[in-house]
Amino acid sequence: MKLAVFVSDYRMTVDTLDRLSPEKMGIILVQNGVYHATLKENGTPSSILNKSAEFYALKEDLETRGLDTSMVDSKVKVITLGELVDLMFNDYEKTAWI
Amino acid sequence: MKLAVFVSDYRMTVDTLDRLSPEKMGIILVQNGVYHATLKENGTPSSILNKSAEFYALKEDLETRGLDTSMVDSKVKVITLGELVDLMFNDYEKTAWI
Amino acid sequence: MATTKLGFIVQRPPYKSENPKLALTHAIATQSVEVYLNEGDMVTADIAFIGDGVLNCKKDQKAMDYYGLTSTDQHIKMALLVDINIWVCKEDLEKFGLSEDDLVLDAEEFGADMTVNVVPYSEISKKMEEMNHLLFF
Amino acid sequence: MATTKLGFIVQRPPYKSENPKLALTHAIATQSVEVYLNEGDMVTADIAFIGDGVLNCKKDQKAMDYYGLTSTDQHIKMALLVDINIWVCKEDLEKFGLSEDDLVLDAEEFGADMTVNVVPYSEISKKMEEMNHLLFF
Amino acid sequence: MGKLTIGCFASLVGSLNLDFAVKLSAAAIEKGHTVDLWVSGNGTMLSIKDQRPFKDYSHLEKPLKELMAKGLTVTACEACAEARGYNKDVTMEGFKRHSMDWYLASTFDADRVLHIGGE
Amino acid sequence: MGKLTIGCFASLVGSLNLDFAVKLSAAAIEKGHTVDLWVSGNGTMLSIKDQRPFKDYSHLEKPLKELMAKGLTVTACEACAEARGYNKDVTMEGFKRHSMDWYLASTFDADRVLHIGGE
Repeated sequence: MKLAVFVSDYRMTVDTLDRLSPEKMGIILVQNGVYHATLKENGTPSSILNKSAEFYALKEDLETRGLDTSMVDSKVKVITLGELVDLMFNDYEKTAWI
Repeated sequence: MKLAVFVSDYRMTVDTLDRLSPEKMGIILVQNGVYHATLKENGTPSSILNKSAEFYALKEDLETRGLDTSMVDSKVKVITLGELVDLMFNDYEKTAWI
Repeated sequence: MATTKLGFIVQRPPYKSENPKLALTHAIATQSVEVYLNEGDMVTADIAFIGDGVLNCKKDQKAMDYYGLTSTDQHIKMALLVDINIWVCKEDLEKFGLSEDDLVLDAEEFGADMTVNVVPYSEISKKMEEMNHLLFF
Repeated sequence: MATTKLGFIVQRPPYKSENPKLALTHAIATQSVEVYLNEGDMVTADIAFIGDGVLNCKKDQKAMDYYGLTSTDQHIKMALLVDINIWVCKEDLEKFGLSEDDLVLDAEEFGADMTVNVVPYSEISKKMEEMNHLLFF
Repeated sequence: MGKLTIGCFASLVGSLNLDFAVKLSAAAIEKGHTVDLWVSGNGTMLSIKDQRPFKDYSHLEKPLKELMAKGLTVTACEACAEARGYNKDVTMEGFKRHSMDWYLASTFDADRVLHIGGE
Repeated sequence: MGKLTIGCFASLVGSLNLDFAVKLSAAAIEKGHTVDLWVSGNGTMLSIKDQRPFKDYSHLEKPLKELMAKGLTVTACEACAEARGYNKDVTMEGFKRHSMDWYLASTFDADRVLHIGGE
């Protein structure tokens, strides 16, 4: 399964992401999920970035929160909504908004 | 300060409770907060119960979730809404719904 | 003649967000989906409860008594009655120290043949692979 | 002649729930509260940002460009303009590796005298003791 | 006997926060206290009349009307309501609509304030 | 070109989930895809007409109407709407109302389904 997982929160109340183990996983950071791409707590990047996955963060959701693309972790690719649509249709089969 | 803190969630996205240090604190477990009074994860009771506070859980919110009062931790007093009103007016000065 | 298989994964506890309720009501709606489809076509919805979602399956909920709301265990019975597959994650139940005895398991009183199935997460994971689409609640 | 002092504590990040916005709009409403009160009576609202709430104070938010919404940093400027006291927890900023340079600190362009104050949590805690009522957002 | 001011921001259906606010109001009034209830944000959903009572959804119109008859004052944030398209026409009879300053003013002489601001 | 079915349960104001759903719909339509948007639960708030556009609140009536003109199909859960007092009278023109089976049927021939069920 090729799964695109949408993460829209910074503090999550579910541990679903830790259990998912698709053959291919893309983690799409949207809304407050984009803090995972930029914030370090006490110097440590978000543990989400340790997952075995491709990482994407929505440009407009970063900028909405005053987060410059220069702050984004090097593992994360900054994308537009149009690029997100292409990813959903071309690179993944199913989605999970957790 | 005598503070009545309302906890209405099981998974919390804020760490405010850990910072509050009023002279007197009552922790009122309502809604999904009542799971703190009854659930053990891997045998361990909720860490909330380690706080230095008086603990109360709303009877009707326990029963709404199928939780029997016999499952409630011995630190926690089961109360009705009427008793909650009395607590708020007689035992505490301020409230915090976190 | 085709079937689209939806997998509903309920990961949140009851009564906090509307998510678990909406998972059940939407799954039950598969009963009438044919009116929109061609003869022989189908959409099915199976439900898996994982994480804190397993708390939805606790028996003896009294939401009707206190809040005038159909309790989630009753709602699960209605889903069984219309032959929805329901799985509950075994490891999560065990983490909470809950057993099958604590759960709503059937709706015999309504004449339902289906039962709630407590299964290891690996089985839920396999089912997720088989589904056409996943909907997380 | 009395004053009721309200302490608003914003503990959540922006744009997820309406909480931080409502804290600001309600605090700003203290400007017109006199219409309901006797001559000389007052209600004040001071705002403290703690925990993930400090993220509301990040400067250069572009919510207007992308969502047509007043961004939270602009909203903080409006609060300064009507002389609301605003405190931001120093330890939480430091935890995120943020400094005063990253924050909205004043609303000079609108002629506001007030500034955002970065203070240790102990000071916020002391203020909370002084308030008549606390409202957590 | 005292005065309790409750503020609630949650939507009608979902978290049961509004249900809790209404039930706590009832318990306080039962004890002889005065209660002001303020709804803001999604909480303004409480103010809409003709909510259809289904058993799968919270429906608070009936208990609310009973409490209003017993003296509960309940007020919705006007701007929050209008932004959602909840106009005066669809507002329940007896449900007040004011600016946010009403809530602040209510706290002025309140003995206790419970602000339910959670998600 | 494919078909995308989006379901969204969040309220109009607060989480920006509905804003995201509408913007993603626009981006997909722009790329030539077909989009069905289903709103259920508090998401039915999107269907109300005459939302007053304030800069402090999401207001999606305008972009939604533009997308409907470009072929977006948008449908609200009828029971969820009625339970909140959102009657037919206050529903935006062109906004459909159906039972939940409509959403399921829409997924039948969808190439992708994005179910935004978060809190």
